Amino acid sequence: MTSAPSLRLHVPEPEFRPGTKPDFSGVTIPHAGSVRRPPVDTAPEEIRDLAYSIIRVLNRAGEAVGPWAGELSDEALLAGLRTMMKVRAYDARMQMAQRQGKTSFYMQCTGEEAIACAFQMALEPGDMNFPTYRQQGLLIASGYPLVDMMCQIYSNSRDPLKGRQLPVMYSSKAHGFFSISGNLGTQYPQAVGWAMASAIKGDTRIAAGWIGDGSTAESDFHSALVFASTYKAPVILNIVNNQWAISTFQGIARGGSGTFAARGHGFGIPALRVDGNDYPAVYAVAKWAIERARRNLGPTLIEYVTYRAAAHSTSDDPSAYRPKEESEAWPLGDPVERLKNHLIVKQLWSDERHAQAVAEVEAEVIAAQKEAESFGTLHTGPKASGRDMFVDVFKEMPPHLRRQRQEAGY
Amino acid sequence: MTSAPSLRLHVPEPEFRPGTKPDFSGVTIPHAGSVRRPPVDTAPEEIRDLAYSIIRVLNRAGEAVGPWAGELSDEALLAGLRTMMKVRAYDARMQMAQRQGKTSFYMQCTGEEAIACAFQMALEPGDMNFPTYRQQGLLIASGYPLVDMMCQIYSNSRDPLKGRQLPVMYSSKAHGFFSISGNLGTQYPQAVGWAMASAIKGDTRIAAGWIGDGSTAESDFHSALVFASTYKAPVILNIVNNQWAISTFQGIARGGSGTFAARGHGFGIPALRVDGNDYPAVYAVAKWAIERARRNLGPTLIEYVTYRAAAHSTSDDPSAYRPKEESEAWPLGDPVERLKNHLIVKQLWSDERHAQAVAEVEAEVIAAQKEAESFGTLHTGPKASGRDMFVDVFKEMPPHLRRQRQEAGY
Amino acid sequence: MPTMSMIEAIRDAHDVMMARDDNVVVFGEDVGYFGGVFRCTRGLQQKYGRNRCFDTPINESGIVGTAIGMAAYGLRPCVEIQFADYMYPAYDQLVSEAARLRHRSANDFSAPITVRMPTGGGIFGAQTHSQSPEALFTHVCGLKTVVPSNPYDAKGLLISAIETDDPVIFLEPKRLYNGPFDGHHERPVVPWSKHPLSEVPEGYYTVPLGVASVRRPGAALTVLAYGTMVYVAEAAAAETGIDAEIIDLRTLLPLDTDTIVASVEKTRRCVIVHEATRTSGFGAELSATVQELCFYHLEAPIVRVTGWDTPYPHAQEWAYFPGPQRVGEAFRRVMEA
Amino acid sequence: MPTMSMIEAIRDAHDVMMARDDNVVVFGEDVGYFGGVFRCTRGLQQKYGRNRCFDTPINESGIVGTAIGMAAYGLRPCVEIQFADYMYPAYDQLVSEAARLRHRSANDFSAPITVRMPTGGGIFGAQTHSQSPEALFTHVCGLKTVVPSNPYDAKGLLISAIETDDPVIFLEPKRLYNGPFDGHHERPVVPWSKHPLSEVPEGYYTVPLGVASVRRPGAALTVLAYGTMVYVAEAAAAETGIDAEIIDLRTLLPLDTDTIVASVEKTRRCVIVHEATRTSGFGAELSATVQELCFYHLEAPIVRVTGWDTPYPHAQEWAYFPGPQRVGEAFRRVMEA
Ligand SMILES: Cc1ncc(C[n+]2csc(CCOP(=O)(O)OP(=O)(O)O)c2C)c(N)n1
Ligand SMILES: Cc1ncc(C[n+]2csc(CCOP(=O)(O)OP(=O)(O)O)c2C)c(N)n1
Ligand SMILES: [Mg+2]
Ligand SMILES: [Mg+2]
Repeated sequence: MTSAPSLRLHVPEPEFRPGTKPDFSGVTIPHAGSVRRPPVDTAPEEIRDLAYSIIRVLNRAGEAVGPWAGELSDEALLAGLRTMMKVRAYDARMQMAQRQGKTSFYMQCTGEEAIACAFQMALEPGDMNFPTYRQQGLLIASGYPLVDMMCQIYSNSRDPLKGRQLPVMYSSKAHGFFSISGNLGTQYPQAVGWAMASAIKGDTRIAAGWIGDGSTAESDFHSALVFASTYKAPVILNIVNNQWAISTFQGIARGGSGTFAARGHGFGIPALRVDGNDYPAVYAVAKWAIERARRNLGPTLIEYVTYRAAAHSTSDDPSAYRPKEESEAWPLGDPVERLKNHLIVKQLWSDERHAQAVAEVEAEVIAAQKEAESFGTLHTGPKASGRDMFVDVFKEMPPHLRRQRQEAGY
Repeated sequence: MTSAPSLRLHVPEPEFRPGTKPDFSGVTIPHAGSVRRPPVDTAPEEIRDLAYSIIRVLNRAGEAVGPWAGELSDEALLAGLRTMMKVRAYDARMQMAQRQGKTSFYMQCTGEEAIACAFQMALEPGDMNFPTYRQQGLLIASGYPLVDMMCQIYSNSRDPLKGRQLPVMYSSKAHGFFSISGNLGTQYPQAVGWAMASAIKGDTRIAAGWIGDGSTAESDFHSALVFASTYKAPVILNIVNNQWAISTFQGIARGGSGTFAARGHGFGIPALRVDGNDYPAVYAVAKWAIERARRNLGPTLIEYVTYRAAAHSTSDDPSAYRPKEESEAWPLGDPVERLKNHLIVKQLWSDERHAQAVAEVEAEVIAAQKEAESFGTLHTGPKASGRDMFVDVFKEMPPHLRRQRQEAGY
Repeated sequence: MPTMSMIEAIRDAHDVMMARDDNVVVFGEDVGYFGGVFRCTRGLQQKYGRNRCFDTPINESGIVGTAIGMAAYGLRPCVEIQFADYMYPAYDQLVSEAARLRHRSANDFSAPITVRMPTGGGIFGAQTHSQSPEALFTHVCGLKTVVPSNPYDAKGLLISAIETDDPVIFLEPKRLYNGPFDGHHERPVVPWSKHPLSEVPEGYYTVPLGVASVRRPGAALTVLAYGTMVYVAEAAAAETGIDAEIIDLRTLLPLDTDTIVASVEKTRRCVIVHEATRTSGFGAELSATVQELCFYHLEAPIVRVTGWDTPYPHAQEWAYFPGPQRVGEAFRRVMEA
Repeated sequence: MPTMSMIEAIRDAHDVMMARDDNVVVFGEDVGYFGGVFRCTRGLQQKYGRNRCFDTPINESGIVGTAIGMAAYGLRPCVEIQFADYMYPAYDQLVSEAARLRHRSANDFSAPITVRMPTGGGIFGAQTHSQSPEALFTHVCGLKTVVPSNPYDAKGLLISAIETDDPVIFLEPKRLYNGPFDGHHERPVVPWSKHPLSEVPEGYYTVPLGVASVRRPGAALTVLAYGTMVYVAEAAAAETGIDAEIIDLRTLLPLDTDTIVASVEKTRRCVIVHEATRTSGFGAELSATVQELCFYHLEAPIVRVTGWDTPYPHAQEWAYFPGPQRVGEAFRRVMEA
């Protein structure tokens, strides 16, 4: 085979890097309303096309169209808008608090609000999310108090996690929000296990796992799909494809598969791809998948197509690896703007009421922040205690930890 | 949602267990010659059907038919038969040697001989296999001396691996056979890495990874597919689906995906499914995939449908978990018998010559065994030295190991 | 009282707990229909159904990861890793998840799982069927680590482990499954039925975690051992005639330092024995602890007898295994020091 | 001579080796275009091309697994795990594969890979950006483990690591990336440019693996430390006025026992300092070794000052970190014993 050509390594690169002008005009986005809506008990092999398209409801004119439209009442839509606005205002304040030195770290979900907010509305009480660090929308939509969230961010004397965890690593069983891990992907098989447990007990509650585009490359993604596929676990496996994993574009994790949703096909798991910036579309797809799970039809994989509009975290500066204008150029728009426009088109909303709502939401967040700060911030005021560090390592403190706590002077 | 039904766990079970009569008459096996043969540069999305069918060449009448036939010369077919016979004779002798207490452990590949033997014939010198413990056929087909293999099985004074490794965990770089690991799946990303290295260096050599049906569930299977897909590594990813993983039937690893080949679809990796007991079919499919890799078209996934006719290993007794008759009832037949019949149909072979060849091969294996045993067996005769245990932990022995070796008295 | 092998005792512990508590579920590779490659879960699927005992895909991270999810739901999974050598793919779920969950969620969630794994060598299993990774668990805060050495303890400790609200690593010395083993591989195997600790009560009883057992009282030196090495130490004591006090640690974490200190203060000499590789093995922690707590009582250096810092070899298994001769030599060395 | 931060020194070591040896390839998460979240590989892709330095999918087992395959082919991969806390998914490939390959294949194949990972706390990174898992590597025969404490050593040791024919775990104390850190978090940070060991020669030079460095000669007691703890020990010596001999181990395995023994025989007292959790930490091995080799010279119990056996907390970071006060107290305790 001396005639064989030299092999070459193929290293995918994003189309645009700093210094180039992002232009997505070549990207085809399916029209809103153009993707069919199969019955929830359709065999997975009959809906493979849904992993290669994008389910959309809101069209450019701001109308909700097609078979996935019409799932939400006017009140629900208005509530959804408000929740997204709250998430955005919360992010803005906490980002600023970090910049002011009130905490060490923060992560925004700017541009991705519709996904968590709409999904949470589709769940029932008792269902359990296994989230990543970018699903604060689940907590806010579930009514978890902003003050508690902020106290976690500040690691203060009222921090529900007692100062132990990195900011944003919330936990609230009561709100169906599993303790966030810093290790990517581990929550995915855990979600499957929780769902299996529910099935073992003959319960009706279901689980939802969350993962980022980049993290689908982690091995635990596979573990989760294998177990979910084999035991037909009542779980929704959500992939938030926000195009970036820190500085790495989604093509590095995705490789040759075209979409992340397609990963489900290797497992016979129905896979849907949805416009993640389209609140009604996210809600409708979530409902569809949740009904499948609840009817014991097994897992569903959902890829949400969105864009990480902000930096990865407060430790990151994206201008080093992607054009500043890319977010603006991104063709699926902003979820808050799009739902707002839809409501205006429906004559349920106006620019004036929106401006007023912005102010109200901000006031609410600021009030919560004041209250939270009265319990301390990372470096000032009351604090989580060093004594607490030794608690909860085990259910009961064993002798060696008691000795160490004493040695530490607590 | 109080109206939701109780969830139930779905635990797949094989159709037949001890005490039931295996009957595969309901299983549809595509006719030999019925599956199309696309050009090697076909886009993966255009050949998804090939992951759900079975490529076959030898029909019931023993003829080689269809678009995948005709790849092998008469001499190559005769050589292939002989290699498979040698593997089978070797397995039988080593199995017996274990029963005689000459070694601790052995693993046969009975019924699966065609896969490794035909695949190896499709490779070029310099290519590298990353095998599992059931690909002794690769070594034998590559001309690795039987005596060396046996010395490894016996952990004797001529054991190329110096008594360190469990029997069957061969290694021979010179024969394109990577050191076998006891840990399932680890070799799969290593194969991809080797292939990437070849691409990085502008080489022409390619790699082949091997894995069992059960082991596709391991996380490293995912790591390998992710990296292979992203960097378009020149690698063949082989899955030997012999229906069983110790006592566990393939449905537990496979879940709802229908086939193991389908796993490739989640990654945009072309996936073929082939009759693993059909020597010419295995060869043709291997050639096709190897050409793709060599032409820098990227990875290919191949599922070989076969049956583990013997026990998992000498530590296993399959009658505890599957019907004894299942192997006989298995619809794809025996690879040696099928190639033999084909050669008889082609008038290149006869029952008499076969019987003679059986005797020749057995004599060859027995002669090798005699020679190997002259260098010792596990419990008698010359042995690998205890001193050797300390060598090769590092390239050069560090002081603490020198001290330990001394303490050990070597 | 019935006598049981260690395998039977472990099977029985499962049976008792599955009968007592509907939330106990058992799974792992080959664990369901077949009952495990060492048969420790034999018959449980048949008795309790596929919902409570089932085979899993070969994915250790998935086994532990789903177990954690189930535990967070409220179940008490007891899972098997087929060999301790194959726990590495699950190590992230064990270390970063099971061990940390209660702490990081401030008791909002917890992971009361038991992870059983056959451990140790002596069966010609070579490097990937012989490892003793206990030190890789004792370094991880939040995990409890248990190593039984006999049927009675195995059943009682496993019941305690399943009932414990913390994740427990349960290491089963496979060389002890069918009989006590003193390292004399050249002699015929003695079955459990000849050993008093194979008398295992029926039904429920516990052996508490965190409590060591003095297996042989003695005055000359203290031996800290666990699992197979308890019998090796007994053989060495018998063969050297040295009056060793042999402590079977049973639980490595939390460690019963009271029993250890009392013994070393009495004997003033200490030998530590384990099968794992020496460097950074659990013997290092034992040595450091004894030195810290008993420095002024020690009359001789603490000696570690361990596996060598090499992979566990196949043919040279008995050159690797810290057998009675090596342990006996250490006894002599410590007595002469 | 140019002064460099530790980040710059590490980047420079890559650059030197990539220029000298075509077989050196560098990859990991965010390592390519962006140059790593700590910027240790900045500019290498631009200089050497995407073939030699590239971003990978987020799969640590894949990173190490492909590196092993490449090394088996003949390359010398130097890969980054973004934080040591994220090495667990790669642990199987490191332990079962990289560490064992040469031995199990009787030198037919080997895995000369370097696996870099930022380690340690002190940056409010909480439990998953602060861990020091060195003991999980030192227990694994076949791996070498290196922890540099300054720019000069970092460059010279990294070059040695890449050239070594064995797999090397290269732990980079992230708290030292931009300046020496003595644990006084309340004081302003001193940049590397003010420290003599930031004078880093241009081009190729090596610091050998397996050789410790006496960073402060002293007569009163021996301190065994590495990484960040070297500076904490220096601060403790300055603040207590105790004439400590501070040994920067630099390589944990193979360990430079000669230097350690010479010092302890001289000072007759020993304090061991590390940031990792105490139980089964590398300090246990150091303590056991010193006790074995210097028993008759020791006048006081060896003391370990370490992180507590808890996850590394966020807000209580400085209560966890073994700072100069705790280390100083240990000095006093050892002197008074
Ligand atoms: C096991 C592990 N490896 C690496 C990291 C470091 N890390 C944190 S976030 C991140 C990127 C994740 O990207 P993606 O999954 O796309 O989620 P996104 O941040 O875009 O929401 C990386 C590499 C980690 N936390 N855990
Ligand atoms: C990581 C790991 N987990 C478990 C095992 C134990 N084990 C050895 S072979 C085997 C079954 C593998 O089945 P399969 O992949 O189908 O290959 P086959 O034996 O059928 O060729 C198992 C579970 C192992 N060797 N490594
Ligand atoms: Mg992302
Ligand atoms: Mg199989």
